[in-house]
Amino acid sequence: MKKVFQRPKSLKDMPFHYCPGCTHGIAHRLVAEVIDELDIFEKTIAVAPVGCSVFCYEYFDCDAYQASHGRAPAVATGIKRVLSDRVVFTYQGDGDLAAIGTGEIVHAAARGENFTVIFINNAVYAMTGGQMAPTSLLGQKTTTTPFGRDHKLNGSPVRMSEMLSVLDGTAYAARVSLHNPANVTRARKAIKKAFEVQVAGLGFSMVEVLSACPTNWGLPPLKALKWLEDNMLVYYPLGEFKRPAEVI
Amino acid sequence: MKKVFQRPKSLKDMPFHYCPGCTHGIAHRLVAEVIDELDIFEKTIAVAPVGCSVFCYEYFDCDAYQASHGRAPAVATGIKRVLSDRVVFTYQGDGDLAAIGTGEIVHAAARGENFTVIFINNAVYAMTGGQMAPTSLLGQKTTTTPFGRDHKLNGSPVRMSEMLSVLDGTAYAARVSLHNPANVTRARKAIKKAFEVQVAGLGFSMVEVLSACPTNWGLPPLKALKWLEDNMLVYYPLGEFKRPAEVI
Amino acid sequence: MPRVTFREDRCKGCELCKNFCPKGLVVMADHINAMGFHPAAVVEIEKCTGCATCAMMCPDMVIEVEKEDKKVG
Amino acid sequence: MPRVTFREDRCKGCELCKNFCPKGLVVMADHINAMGFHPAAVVEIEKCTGCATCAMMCPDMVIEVEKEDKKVG
Amino acid sequence: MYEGILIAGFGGQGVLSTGQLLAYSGMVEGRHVAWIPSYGPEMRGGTANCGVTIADNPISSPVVSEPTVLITMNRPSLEKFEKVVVPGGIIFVNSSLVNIKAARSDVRAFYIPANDMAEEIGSGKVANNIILGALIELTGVVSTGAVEKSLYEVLPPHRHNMIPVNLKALEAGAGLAREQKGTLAEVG
Amino acid sequence: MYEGILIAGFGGQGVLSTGQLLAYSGMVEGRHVAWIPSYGPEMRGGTANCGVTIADNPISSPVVSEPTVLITMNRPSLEKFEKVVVPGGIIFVNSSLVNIKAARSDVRAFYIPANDMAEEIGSGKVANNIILGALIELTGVVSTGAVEKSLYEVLPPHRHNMIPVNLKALEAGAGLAREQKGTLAEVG
Amino acid sequence: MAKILMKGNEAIGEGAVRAGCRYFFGYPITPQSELPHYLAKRMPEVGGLYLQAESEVASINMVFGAAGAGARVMTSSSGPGISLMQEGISYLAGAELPCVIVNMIRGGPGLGNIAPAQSDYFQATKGGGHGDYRLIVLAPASVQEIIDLMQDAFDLSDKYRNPVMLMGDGVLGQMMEPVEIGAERKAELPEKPWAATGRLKGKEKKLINSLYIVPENCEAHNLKLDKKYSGIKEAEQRWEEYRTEGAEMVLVAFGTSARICKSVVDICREEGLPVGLLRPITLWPFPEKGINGLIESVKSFLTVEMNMGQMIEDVKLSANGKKPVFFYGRAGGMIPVARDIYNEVKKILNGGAA
Amino acid sequence: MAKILMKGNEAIGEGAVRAGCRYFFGYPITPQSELPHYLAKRMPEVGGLYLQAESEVASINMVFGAAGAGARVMTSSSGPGISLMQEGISYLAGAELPCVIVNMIRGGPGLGNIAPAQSDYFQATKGGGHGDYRLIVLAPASVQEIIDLMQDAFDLSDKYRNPVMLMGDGVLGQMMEPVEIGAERKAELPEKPWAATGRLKGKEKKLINSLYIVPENCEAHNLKLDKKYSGIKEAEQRWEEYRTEGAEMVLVAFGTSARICKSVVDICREEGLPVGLLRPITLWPFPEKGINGLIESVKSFLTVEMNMGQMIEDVKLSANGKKPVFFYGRAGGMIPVARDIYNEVKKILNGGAA
Ligand SMILES: Cc1ncc(C[n+]2csc(CCOP(=O)(O)OP(=O)(O)O)c2C)c(N)n1
Ligand SMILES: Cc1ncc(C[n+]2csc(CCOP(=O)(O)OP(=O)(O)O)c2C)c(N)n1
Ligand code: SF4
Ligand code: SF4
Ligand code: SF4
Ligand code: SF4
Repeated sequence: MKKVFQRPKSLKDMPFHYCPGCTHGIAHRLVAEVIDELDIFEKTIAVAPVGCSVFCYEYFDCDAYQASHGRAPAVATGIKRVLSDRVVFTYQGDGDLAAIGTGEIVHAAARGENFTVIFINNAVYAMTGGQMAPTSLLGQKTTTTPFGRDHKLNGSPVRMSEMLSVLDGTAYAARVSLHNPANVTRARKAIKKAFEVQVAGLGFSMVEVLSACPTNWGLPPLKALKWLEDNMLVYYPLGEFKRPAEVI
Repeated sequence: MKKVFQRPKSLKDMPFHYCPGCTHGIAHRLVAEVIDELDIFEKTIAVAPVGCSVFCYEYFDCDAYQASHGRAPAVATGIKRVLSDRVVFTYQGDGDLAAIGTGEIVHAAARGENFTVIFINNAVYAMTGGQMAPTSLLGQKTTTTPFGRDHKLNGSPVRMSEMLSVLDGTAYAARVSLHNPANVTRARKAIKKAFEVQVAGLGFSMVEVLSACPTNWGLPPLKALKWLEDNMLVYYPLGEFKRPAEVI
Repeated sequence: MPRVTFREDRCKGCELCKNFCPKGLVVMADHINAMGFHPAAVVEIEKCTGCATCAMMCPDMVIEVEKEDKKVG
Repeated sequence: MPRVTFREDRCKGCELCKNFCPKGLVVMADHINAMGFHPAAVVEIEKCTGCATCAMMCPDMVIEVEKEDKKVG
Repeated sequence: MYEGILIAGFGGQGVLSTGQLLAYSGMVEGRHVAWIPSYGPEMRGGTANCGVTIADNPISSPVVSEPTVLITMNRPSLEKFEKVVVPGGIIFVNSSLVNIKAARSDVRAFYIPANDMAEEIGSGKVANNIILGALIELTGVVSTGAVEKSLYEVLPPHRHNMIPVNLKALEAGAGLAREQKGTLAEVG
Repeated sequence: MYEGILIAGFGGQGVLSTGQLLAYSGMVEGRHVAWIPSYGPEMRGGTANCGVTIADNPISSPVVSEPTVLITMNRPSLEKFEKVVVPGGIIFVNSSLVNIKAARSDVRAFYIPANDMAEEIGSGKVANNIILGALIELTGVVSTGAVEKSLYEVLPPHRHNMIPVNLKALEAGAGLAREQKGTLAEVG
Repeated sequence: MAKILMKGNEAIGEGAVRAGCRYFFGYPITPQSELPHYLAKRMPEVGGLYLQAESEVASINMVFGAAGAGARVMTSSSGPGISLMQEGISYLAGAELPCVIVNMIRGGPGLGNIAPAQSDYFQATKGGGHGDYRLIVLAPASVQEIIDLMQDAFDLSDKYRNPVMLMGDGVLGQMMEPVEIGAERKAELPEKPWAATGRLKGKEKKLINSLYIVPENCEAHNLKLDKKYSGIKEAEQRWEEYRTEGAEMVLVAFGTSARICKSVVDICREEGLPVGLLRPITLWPFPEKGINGLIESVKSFLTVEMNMGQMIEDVKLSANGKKPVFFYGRAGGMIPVARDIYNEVKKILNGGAA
Repeated sequence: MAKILMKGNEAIGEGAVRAGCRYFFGYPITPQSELPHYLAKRMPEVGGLYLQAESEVASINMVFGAAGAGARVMTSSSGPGISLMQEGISYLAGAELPCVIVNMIRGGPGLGNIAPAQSDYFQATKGGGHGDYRLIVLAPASVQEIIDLMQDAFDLSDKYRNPVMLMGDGVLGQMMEPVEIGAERKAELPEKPWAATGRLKGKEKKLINSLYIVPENCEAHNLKLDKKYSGIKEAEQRWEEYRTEGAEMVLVAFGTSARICKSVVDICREEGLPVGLLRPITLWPFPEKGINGLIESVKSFLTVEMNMGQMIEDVKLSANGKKPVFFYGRAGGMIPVARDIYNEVKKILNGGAA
């Protein structure tokens, strides 16, 4: 018997603290699989954000840093500038990356910092109790938009991948989704490319991962995936927004 | 005799503290002319940044706020949300707006805050002694890039107008330049449009003004304008990047 | 015949595996595990193609899939 | 004939007006003002079209331009 | 009089609102009361619990770190909190979901198949109230009348139709407690 | 011995480097020295100035708020700083650019057409050193030898070709001072 | 009026609304989230604004703008977020803008945790931002007191044109207690002629500013602020004394730890131990007068804090060496247990001097 | 070795380079700009990195990353920028990362001005960020001392795994003084087995972290930190005493104001007035031992600060009511004048007690 599917080695064998059906878990696994596949585990360093994935430093078995909210790209910059031959990645939520950490992500991209960002867009601040994120959809009800997000009051969701692609320092930017197997497979490819871009020293790489938060969306897991598909995909087109000539 | 050119009324009659040939002065005048022309002086509120133009609150004769470095858009948000029938504008440098204030400008734009931003891009931190700004050109020598800005070390300049245009909340974004009379005229038109967008309640409006800093570029004023034309225009295309359907 | 192993104590009963199994082989057990969830399990394993779709969609890496190691051709 | 008035004490001698006057009518004075700059001034005012380009480019609003108020047509 | 009641279970089992109902009832009866939930990331997908204090004197810390009464709606809660109950305290175990017994011998444990009983009554959602009924019966910390009054305050108007079934649940729990009261001493 | 020397002029007139040369010379002679510029936004397009302290004892504040010697390279500097000179102090005025006289009568003022003299010598850039020469001659705060030595340290190697003309300027200033020394008392 | 059961965080929100606050700018953080949740619903009901900012830095600067425009405005956060606001707070104090800042303290330093703590005492009372400035700092100890102090917070803030901080922790924020909130009344808002609202009808120009580039002017501004602070120190010290009559030892504690100390005092008194409690309600100005009033009669003070010892410095400064000041603290989100404090009290009373 | 003339800000840079610092992350601000300018040139010469961050918040977090990776790293700013770093500083302290932070203080609060000041004393010594933590704070008073203390700053930082702050002001930063910097030597850098540099060769996993979600663990961490701080307090207090023999009044001042106080002491001594100076070199730990050593012999202390009175609290806490502590200060960027301090001294000596 050959194992066709097993836990990647880069993930410590312990249960996740995530909610049932939370796709943070899938995203973790994909990252770990890519690290295994590229055989870079020993030189990989993870930077955890503040958000539901704050404990990802426990799960990824590599060396890790727990960064202050939104500043993972600055922390990663510090690490990578000292240890330029290591592989560094941040794992950030949309509150972390697209709200408080806007300055840090924009300028890490602008400087072409040679690390990889896994950006989990679940359209909500999950850890703190389901508040509106910059990525929350128009009309979306959250604990701080009890009447639904309204453009007049709260503006419109930000498309980070598109925005960062404007910057010359961004080498690779793609948006993927985890709402079904085909997309999970595509997500894995994008994550792999992003790490490859880093290993090749080509600059800043980011994969935006549309992810479900059943708990804070107030939906059972399967309905959450459906909501993602029906609503998020409309506003957040999937695809590669930027890729270096060197990498296919 | 008819005055074909005189000091706009919205500018207090006092000398600027700016260096010889500094185009901050021209930008000030254009803003004041537009305020006069639209007859909005009494309800206009200026938000001054930290930068060479920190004292612009002295020059613009309207009510004014001096904001902390980079946070003028947040301050303007606070003002405008309280006084929604006033006309609020920020006047910010590229260190202020494109570096430390990245988060604030991106999210003011994303929220579609209904105020106007005059963004002076002079490719340098002028007030603090000529350090590299996020907008400094590749190869440009500054006090912190003594060997010229290098993409590998410092990344590449950010094009804020293009970047902010990606956001749905941005109603108007244009880049203009002050290096010769024809462009000054165009700059004035763009500034007027930006204020008109605000008055019409259409959302966030910004005019990026390419501006000369002879002192920190180490060039006499005329050579500075030439440098702007020969170098900045290449990297920073002029034009309107976004405008609402409602306004021509 | 492939082997699909569920680490029952880790299952959170989210039903993603069940939903995406192309053959519809995953069911949720009646009992609950220590975490209070109805864990998933495979029935009619003989129909399983070993495609590992269930495993791929499981957020909690509950599922391991093994397949006969047959050489192609 | 247009009138071009320079507020000499405010002039910083940057020469923008001089450079952009389409008629080349602006010169820098030999003397320096209280701020230590050679101020600008117009010569041959009779050639001046009152286009106000000089004023438009002056960062320090040193220049005021007046023109005969003649109706067109 | 002082009771520190800890109610613990899965998120979604209504643990927090049951605690609020109890606190409200205490207030209605003119006691000092405080309610406090566990909060923050430990909520994620895991257990939820809250502490309710009902006392004659002002309440110092509302955190119930040494409960006089523990209600466990699931097994992890029993495993986690059994040890902190004061000697002589009471533990209510939702035996529909908890298939183990309390290990301590210096407390009184009371097993109630709350989910099963609730289903019988007609709504799985009132399992907590079954236990609440038993608690009131056994401790007299509040009166049933106070709880009934409080239900009108705690439930939003569009849920007032649920009040009868809630009362039924309380009564069922009380009944069971009355029955078992005698046997309890032995369990303890 | 204590001299607090304030040198003021337009930005670009070499005011700061002249101050550094003076401080360096003091150091070469084994004195306590300190140099401090005005800094920050007031530099923008405006005046530049620096303070140099040369003393036998450790220097408390390097800020020269009450100069014993004032060098004014332009008119605004004279207007601004004349009043802070200690009674009995010396003011050097660059009369090439300053067309007014010092108003105070309790200080000694010395007028040197530094730019004109510098042009004569062959470089407008050494105007400051003309005044420096006069200052040294009048106060003896440092020796010409020390200044010469310091020039090699203060000027970057590719500027060492400028040393002769600098020395010439110092000498010219000193010469003028010697000439006028007598008349100074009257001015004071 | 009947009592209702209310959560501390919601009480902050309701208290603010009743005090006439109509603008809230903030960024989510545990353990104060119920406050934004509450106001996101409540503000629209009263024609007010709840706006979620992109960060705490943005929040505090939005507050700056709204306060300058004359609004009653507040923000709220916890430890890390409050740290990020320090520059903005210094600006607010420098520009003399009134506003209310809530800090529901959590365990630190760094990310720490979200459990209740009092380890931001220094930051709040000594000035975590740059420059010489002071916040008025209020520390309620019950949900009812939260409601009452919110009114005072806004009033003091307007009266002195100074930011006011309300400090609590997760216990106060998360707990529900009975409160009497009374009928809603129209809040009386003071005139703010200094606000910069535009020069409508040719009004005199107004400037909201903290820049004083000339040191002499900046010093004058500092002296003016200092005078204001001295006035506040004189007029606004508040504290509660609990069973201090005849006390030989006085516990000093605020907020959550003061609640626990009260029951310690009760236990002690029951046993005949002469122990009382001084509960600072204003942390700045620190109730020096309260300490001074007791200094002759008591033999020692025991400061009880949920930190490693911060307020103790103010107690010592007030006692000025006249009586020993002891410390008992728990840190990192732990809450002191009455029994442990009691044991500490006994130890000290039994002669474990200084 | 011959002396050279060097600017204070450049001396910070050169001192850092000589101490083996190879990473600088910072954001421009007056009055410390010459430091980044210097390092932008100097770092590449020694194979180091000067990187300009997009903000102070980013700088301090880059420092966090680089420090965690085992580098000797520093950042620099002034008042407003340091305020923005407070969250990051709390994280650095929480994660026990060594680094050096320079604050060239300017007039405040708010934007204030760029003139020399000492009004960030509280922020630096009491903790402007959230949670219980301490920085080691060094205050040089001359350009030579800057060079020397930079070495100590990095060494202390590594020794205790704690951020160290060097505080100066525009006078120290902008002035040039003669210094002896000696020949360049290879700096001795300590091993950092705790650094998270990747698990090359299967190394044990390392984590750089300040999160302790379980209060018990967070308390244990706080107790561990507190023990470290106590050790530092015991071992690292530093101060200079100047003419304190037989002094009846001792001035207490640091940095720029201490320079001025020295000349005040000289003037006093010349006139036969028994006045001396205690100059704290470590502001935290505050040289309590220095005060204690003098407490019996002196009659009073006069604290002289360039602020409205901050260090005076530590002087008072050290004196503990045994001797009166007076205050003289200038604020907003003003520098005290020797003559004025002298007058103050005379006034107090002539019986203007407490
Ligand atoms: C400075 C600071 N502000 C706020 C918080 C509170 N906080 C913790 S996680 C979080 C946001 C989480 O949202 P997101 O980044 O989208 O991640 P998710 O939980 O959705 O995975 C916030 C605001 C904090 N810890 N620090
Ligand atoms: C928080 C903070 N950081 C840094 C500074 C210092 N500072 C003042 S102005 C400025 C940048 C000025 O550059 P820019 O915004 O481009 O305006 P310019 O002077 O070029 O017009 C900086 C960094 C400050 N005042 N506050
Ligand atoms: S709250 Fe949302 S994001 Fe967080 S673990 Fe649960 S499902 Fe996942
Ligand atoms: S430094 Fe540059 S931007 Fe500033 S006033 Fe001078 S020329 Fe203008
Ligand atoms: S996907 Fe995983 S966690 Fe979800 S039900 Fe299936 S096995 Fe359980
Ligand atoms: S008005 Fe026109 S023509 Fe006349 S001086 Fe000015 S630029 Fe020249």
